[in-house]
Amino acid sequence: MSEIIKPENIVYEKTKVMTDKVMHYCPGCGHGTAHKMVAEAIEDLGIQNETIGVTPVGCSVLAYYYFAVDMQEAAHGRATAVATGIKRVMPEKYVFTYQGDGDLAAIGTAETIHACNRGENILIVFINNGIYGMTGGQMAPTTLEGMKSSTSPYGRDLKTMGNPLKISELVAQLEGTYYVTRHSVHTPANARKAKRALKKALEYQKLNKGTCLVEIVSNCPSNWKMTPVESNKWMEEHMFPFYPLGDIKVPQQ
Amino acid sequence: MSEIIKPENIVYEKTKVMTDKVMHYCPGCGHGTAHKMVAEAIEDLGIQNETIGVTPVGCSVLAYYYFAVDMQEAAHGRATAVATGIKRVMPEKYVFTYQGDGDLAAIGTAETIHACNRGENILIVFINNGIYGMTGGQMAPTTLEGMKSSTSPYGRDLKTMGNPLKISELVAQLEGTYYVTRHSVHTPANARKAKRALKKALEYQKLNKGTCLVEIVSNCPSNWKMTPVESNKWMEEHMFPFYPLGDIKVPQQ
Amino acid sequence: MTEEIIIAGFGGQGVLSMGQILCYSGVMQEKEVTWFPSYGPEMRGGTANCTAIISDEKISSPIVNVYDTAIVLNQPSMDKFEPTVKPGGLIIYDSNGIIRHPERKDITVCIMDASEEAVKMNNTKIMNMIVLGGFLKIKPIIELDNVIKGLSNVLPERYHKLIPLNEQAIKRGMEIVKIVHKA
Amino acid sequence: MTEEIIIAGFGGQGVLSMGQILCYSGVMQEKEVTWFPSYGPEMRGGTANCTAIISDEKISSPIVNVYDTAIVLNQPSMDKFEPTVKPGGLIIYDSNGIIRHPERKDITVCIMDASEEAVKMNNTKIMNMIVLGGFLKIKPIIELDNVIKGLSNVLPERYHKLIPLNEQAIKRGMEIVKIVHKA
Amino acid sequence: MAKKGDIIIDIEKCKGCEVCVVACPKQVLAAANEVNAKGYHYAIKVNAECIGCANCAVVCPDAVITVYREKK
Amino acid sequence: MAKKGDIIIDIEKCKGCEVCVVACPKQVLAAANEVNAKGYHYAIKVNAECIGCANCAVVCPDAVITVYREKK
Amino acid sequence: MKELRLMKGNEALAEASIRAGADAYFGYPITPQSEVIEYLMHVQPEKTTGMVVLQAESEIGAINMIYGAAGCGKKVLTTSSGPGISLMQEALSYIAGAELPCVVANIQRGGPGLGTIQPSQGDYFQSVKGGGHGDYKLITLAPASVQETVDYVKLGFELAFQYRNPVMILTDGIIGQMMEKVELFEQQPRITEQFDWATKGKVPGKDHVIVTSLMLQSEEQEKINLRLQAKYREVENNEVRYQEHYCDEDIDYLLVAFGSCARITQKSMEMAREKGIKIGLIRPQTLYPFPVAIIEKLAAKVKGILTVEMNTGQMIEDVKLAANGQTKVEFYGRCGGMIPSPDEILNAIETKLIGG
Amino acid sequence: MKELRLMKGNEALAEASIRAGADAYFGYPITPQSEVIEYLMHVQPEKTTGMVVLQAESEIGAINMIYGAAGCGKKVLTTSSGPGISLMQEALSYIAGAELPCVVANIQRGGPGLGTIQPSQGDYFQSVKGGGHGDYKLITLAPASVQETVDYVKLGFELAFQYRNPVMILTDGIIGQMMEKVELFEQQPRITEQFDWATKGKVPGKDHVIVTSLMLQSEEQEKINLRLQAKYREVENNEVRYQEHYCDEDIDYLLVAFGSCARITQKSMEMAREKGIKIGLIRPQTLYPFPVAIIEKLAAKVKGILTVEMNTGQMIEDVKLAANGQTKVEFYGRCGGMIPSPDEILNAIETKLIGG
Ligand SMILES: Cc1ncc(C[n+]2csc(CCOP(=O)(O)OP(=O)(O)O)c2C)c(N)n1
Ligand SMILES: Cc1ncc(C[n+]2csc(CCOP(=O)(O)OP(=O)(O)O)c2C)c(N)n1
Ligand code: SF4
Ligand code: SF4
Ligand code: SF4
Ligand code: SF4
Ligand code: SF4
Ligand code: SF4
Ligand SMILES: [Mg+2]
Ligand SMILES: [Mg+2]
Repeated sequence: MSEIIKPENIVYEKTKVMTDKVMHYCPGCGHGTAHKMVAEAIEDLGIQNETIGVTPVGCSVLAYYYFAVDMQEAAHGRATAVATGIKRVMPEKYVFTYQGDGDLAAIGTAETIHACNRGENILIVFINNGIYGMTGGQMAPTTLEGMKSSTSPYGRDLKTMGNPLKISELVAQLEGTYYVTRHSVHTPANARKAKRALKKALEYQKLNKGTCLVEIVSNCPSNWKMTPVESNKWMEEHMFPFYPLGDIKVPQQ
Repeated sequence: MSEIIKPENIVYEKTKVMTDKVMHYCPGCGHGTAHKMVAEAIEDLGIQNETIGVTPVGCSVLAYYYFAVDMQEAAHGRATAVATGIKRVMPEKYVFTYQGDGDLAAIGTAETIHACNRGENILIVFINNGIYGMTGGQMAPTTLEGMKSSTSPYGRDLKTMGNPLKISELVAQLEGTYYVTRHSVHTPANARKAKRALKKALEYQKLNKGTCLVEIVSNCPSNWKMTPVESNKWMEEHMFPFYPLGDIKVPQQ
Repeated sequence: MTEEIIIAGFGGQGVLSMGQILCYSGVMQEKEVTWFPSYGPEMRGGTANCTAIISDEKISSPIVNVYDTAIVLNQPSMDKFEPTVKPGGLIIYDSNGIIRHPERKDITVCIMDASEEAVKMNNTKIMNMIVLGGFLKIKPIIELDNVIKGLSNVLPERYHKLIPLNEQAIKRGMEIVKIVHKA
Repeated sequence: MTEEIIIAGFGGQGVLSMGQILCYSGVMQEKEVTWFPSYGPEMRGGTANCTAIISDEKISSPIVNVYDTAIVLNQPSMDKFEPTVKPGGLIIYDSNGIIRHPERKDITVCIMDASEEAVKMNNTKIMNMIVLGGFLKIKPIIELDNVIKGLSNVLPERYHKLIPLNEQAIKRGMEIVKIVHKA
Repeated sequence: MAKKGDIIIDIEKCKGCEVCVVACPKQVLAAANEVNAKGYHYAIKVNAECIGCANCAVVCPDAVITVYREKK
Repeated sequence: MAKKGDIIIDIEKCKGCEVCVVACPKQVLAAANEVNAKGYHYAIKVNAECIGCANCAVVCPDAVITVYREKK
Repeated sequence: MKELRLMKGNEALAEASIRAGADAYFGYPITPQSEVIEYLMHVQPEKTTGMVVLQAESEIGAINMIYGAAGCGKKVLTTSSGPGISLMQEALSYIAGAELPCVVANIQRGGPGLGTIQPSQGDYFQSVKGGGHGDYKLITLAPASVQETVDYVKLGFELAFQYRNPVMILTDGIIGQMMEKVELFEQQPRITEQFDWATKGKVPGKDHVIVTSLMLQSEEQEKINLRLQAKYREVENNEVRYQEHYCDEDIDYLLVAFGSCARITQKSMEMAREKGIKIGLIRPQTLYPFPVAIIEKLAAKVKGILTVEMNTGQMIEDVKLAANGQTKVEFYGRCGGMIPSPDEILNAIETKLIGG
Repeated sequence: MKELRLMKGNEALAEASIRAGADAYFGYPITPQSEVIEYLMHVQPEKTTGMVVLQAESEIGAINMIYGAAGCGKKVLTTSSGPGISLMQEALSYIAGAELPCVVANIQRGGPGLGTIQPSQGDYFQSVKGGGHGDYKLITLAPASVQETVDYVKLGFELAFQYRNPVMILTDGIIGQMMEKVELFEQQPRITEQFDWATKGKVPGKDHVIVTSLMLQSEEQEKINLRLQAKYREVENNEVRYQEHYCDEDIDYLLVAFGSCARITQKSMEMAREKGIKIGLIRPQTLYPFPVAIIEKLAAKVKGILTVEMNTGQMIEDVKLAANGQTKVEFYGRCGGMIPSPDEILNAIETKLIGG
């Protein structure tokens, strides 16, 4: 078979929009795959040198080491404000944020809502894993009813802890959003679809028509306390029914 | 006619749930009328001594002088967090916040969304006058397209300043809200309706079913730069079409 | 020369711009000036006031507690600022709506029927200019020419046609001001 | 007596609880103890370590840079901690997965086939107890009785039935530990 | 026949906003030419048509109107 | 007939998550019994059925798989 | 009955808050302090003492919940670390201005910015000088062990209510993360007192209660400030706490260090004394109020003072202010999450303090 | 061509930012500084210089937009007052940690809490000691006039870029609200320089740029901190600015005051000198770096120092640290929005400083 292994036969390799740095994510964590899809979308569009990314505080805080584009690290929850600052002074660049559910939908709620409401021409990549990964598995706004976390050890109790928040549906209501869609990256087909959505969203940025948000429902094997493969199954069975994949808001022609 | 003027003939007087302090509001400002409706609702329900109110930073910051119930003054935008703190340690009390549009829908967006999403059993009275009254008429999240303010002197430009935000419609989407309704207090009929809504919302608090929000679309004659009567007319003509009065979410039986 | 002036009245009576015109005029005459508005909740609807200081020297604080002159356009301001005039200082006020007139004997007291006069001149907006005229009559710290130049700085270009009317008002004010009591 | 110990390996090998058990045992023997985990992003998935200090005196810092003993359960930890053992100190390690064995001559080096032994005992979870046994053989700073008491503190009530198995593991560890080199 | 009513306005507290004026179904109210101590053209009754409907008082932001109505 | 493909796994960077294993339509992949220097049971090829579909590589979070396919 | 346990600092803090009779905890996760809320959520004090535990949407949410609940006269606390504490500065100024009692613990990590999650003492200035706006003070307690952490939760509530003032427990990732022996005090009852300054529903016949930090009239606002200052003077007179080592002996040199860093410094002191150096240590247990008098007194007799901190030099300013030029004051510190070793400090004693 | 105008401090600040070639202003209204954004929105610099002006949803939004735009190497500023500045503390620590240049103006009002909207100098500690977490410094400029406000906007940007550090213009409601004569500098071009530390799109062949304040490894984080400290020492050596009055004469007493309060104090000084009191004044124009050397020098020769502040005593600590026990240091202040009169200060000179 080694005759197949030669440069001209390569059909898939790590994108040049990612660096060679080994990612610190836990085995099987969707963050890595999501990164790849974002990076491949950037590569496909040939906009590596015109893109500025913003990383959050969350497991993906160090994503600036992995994306081979100019990157800024924002304070917890403030990525969309930081992106606003960037985009307003560099309107010709492609600007994206990459944020977790705690970052985007808890502490960063005001920044998220208002960036979307202003229709900032940025792409928000939103990784919804239903948990605070980085800090060790506390409850996130998106944690499902009954789901266990280190701060809901007996399962999320809606009465005292509130409801899982569908922030994508919420921002889709705002005039300022142009394209809001929900995907996953846990299977090849889903990952490819997610990448297409990311590409579309980046392309839309040229139109200056408003904010695009691509939610990626993802896993956190470490804090869900499952193997990666189990976690992806659990995600399909429990997360998808509540956070159904698909477009939430599409551009009106 | 003076024979009519005797105590037993009184059919309307200032409620005892308001103090005698002269209010600092500008002539014709809806804040005063809104205060009265809230206070009358409390009086009618006989819960003056079981109610704790929270005032915002905004023109109504000094409302604690006018309501004859125990009151706390919250930092700008944080009234619902303060109310959460109160209600969680005093669940048997009636707790309400009284907030302007800048307070509730700009700086306080995260606190508003999350109190509603947790379904805190509080009443939010939301005064939407489309402007930052207290600080001298700057643009609010709810300022209409094209509306002039001191920070949109040529009219709100949606492209650069974002869209007027229908925060009530937004929170109505959340599982945690139980009753969301929009009113005004600029005519006797509207004021009476608003009071009925406020009473209902306070009564619901006993059920522990979630957050109630009563929006009152109001005027700001000083910063709109109109007479009070003109401002009420302008409000009917311009605010109501965008912020239509009526129930947005009602309890499901 | 340092003149510390408080100008106080209802919002809408033009007290803030009166102070600004004085300051602009001072600048025309190469004086040092500061203007300081009262700001706060009381600004809205209720009363308004500003401090204008005009001096030959650098001005330390733009806010002072006692004044050389108080220009007073309503009763609450009278109540508040009469006690703050320095002994030997000046109070000058519009008669309209004043119930309690100044009682101090250690200051000069001037009265003007400026509101009335403004009505007669068919423009209530120039009341403040009439009062300004009265003040400049009593304390001619700035020449009329420079006041006119100052005016053209405060007024936006499109209102420059109103300058002659304002000048007229100032002159009228100089005529009608009455000294009630001399310190 | 003060014994400063670093215990390091992969997450899941039970290094944190090994340290805790040591400390609980120390408390049973009326010693001062501190336990300090490494925390940070490297906690997840990758390596884990903790510092346990057991002493007759008050303990100043729960974190130290050099150790009396390093208990090492994987290659990265070997690379990181071999150099941090004090001259004359002890390194004790599980043979599984170790490619590069300790080279220092100024410290005592002990090897254990603990993972292998655990597999033989049909419970990979007790590997850490086996290693603990080995350590206590070499440095008998705490009596076995007290370790058992300590165990019953760390283990939730419902796991107390596992104590005999753990005791067995510790004893087995005491048997299989091999001194490779003596400082 | 409409009931007979009357009102008392606390004119020193009135801010002259005229919201009551437009709210009155009987055109009972108007702004005074005079100002009160705060400089406001306070509301005054200009006729005796009051039916005690309380409309004026309900919308008065400063709660300065008390309404009376004949009971019978 | 399916194309012929092959893959190279950078086993030292592999974290042994097995996401690729379940993604492969041809059951080409499995976890090794051995661990790499990081302690992970890295992925290995267990048969020669690879068609070069890249499914495994697309879902590999750590981007450690390179895929080759015969061109014809 | 007192209980001896081996506990992590953060968990001990959480347990102490339950036992101190706290009514509520509001908080948001951040390393290295998330175990506080995790412990509370696990233990569910709501089912025993009735203490409420709520994960807020942010630190700003949490501290404003604290404001609300404290305004009801309840015993409430929150905990966080660096970035989260910075976000609380506005509300802390409000709480101080409204004179509400509460306990806040900062389990410090290295800054500035996102920094590192390793231990640090870089938030000293923020705590004792006032990171928020305006003139106010946080009573600041600096535990050096898990035991003191527990004790200071109780003490913190006592001081908070006595002075109606926010109390900061300024500790760090070392003490928060380490396990140590700790003696737990007995369960205290939750307060039932109806404070007349607290909102709890209007009392018939009395004026309604207002909790506020606003006073638009400058004259009145100044009076409030002067009242606050008078209170702070009282705190400075009555609440200074520190530990001294060998300070009543004839010492030539003095060390000053607080919190976890003081433990290490103490070891260095013993090492120096073994070498024959006559040296003592002051460990402030209250950072505000700062132990000015003792340091001033000792400054008059020693040849030099060395402050040791896990930052780039913050408490040294208070030490210098206390020493007031009577003797030289030197500094040794590590920062960014680095922890000084006893040897390093000994070396600093020998070079900077004695040799310098 | 320079232009003479009579302008409000806040409007002059706004105009100066346009002329300094700022690329963007992000802000949120708060009294007494809202005229800054109002002026900018009115003047619409976007149509002339291209400067962007955006009203953010909050101060936290604004300061993080500043972070983002500053990270692109752009000249950006925001303004606020007390409570708003407190909310910015987390991000200021981030900006300092990531070494980004920007200008922030605090038009101080009285605190603590919501306090009052009247002028104050109560945020001195917050600015110069670090209201946020971790060890960092804001270069702090204290204008005493509308003219200096304008000049310091320009200077602020220069220093911010020279040192890649946030610069705070610490002024107050007096200077923000007053009108004074001001000479405006000429319009500066907007920067076109492509800084290699700024995100602007990856340059082919070079590494991508990262703007961050995070460094999880303590060793590395410590290095960053030490680099920051080295920068601060450089700032302290090179950027101290102050004005002195009569300090080269043979004076017996020294006054120290900053900002608007220094103007009043200057008047009191003149009154005292007329009475024959030999007294001088130091007005720090930079609060950080503080003019330590000159005060230290003067402390050696005067009988006493009086600091005058519109707070309850904050800068006095820096004055004491500089004086280092060489002479007594007294304090006179007003707070809560109250402004001292020249007479009061003269009285303090006579009683506290001379009589005391
Ligand atoms: C102001 C502030 N508060 C809290 C934290 C601690 N913190 C770091 S990441 C995180 C949550 C991360 O969760 P999420 O955004 O869902 O990202 P994930 O790790 O799950 O990808 C928190 C609370 C912080 N760094 N800063
Ligand atoms: C943290 C903070 N930011 C800004 C302000 C200034 N401020 C006071 S009120 C207000 C807006 C008020 O507008 P709104 O909430 O609509 O109330 P209204 O006055 O219109 O009733 C602002 C921005 C403040 N006090 N605190
Ligand atoms: S903690 Fe969870 S989200 Fe974070 S890297 Fe690990 S698996 Fe991924
Ligand atoms: S400013 Fe506007 S909202 Fe505020 S009191 Fe006046 S009219 Fe009412
Ligand atoms: S009570 Fe009715 S009828 Fe009488 S004055 Fe008022 S609005 Fe008019
Ligand atoms: S509504 Fe009230 S305040 Fe307004 S004019 Fe009528 S009586 Fe006066
Ligand atoms: S390329 Fe396709 S067939 Fe080949 S190993 Fe990967 S998934 Fe299997
Ligand atoms: S998906 Fe990648 S990291 Fe995971 S086992 Fe397969 S090759 Fe290894
Ligand atoms: Mg998450
Ligand atoms: Mg409003």
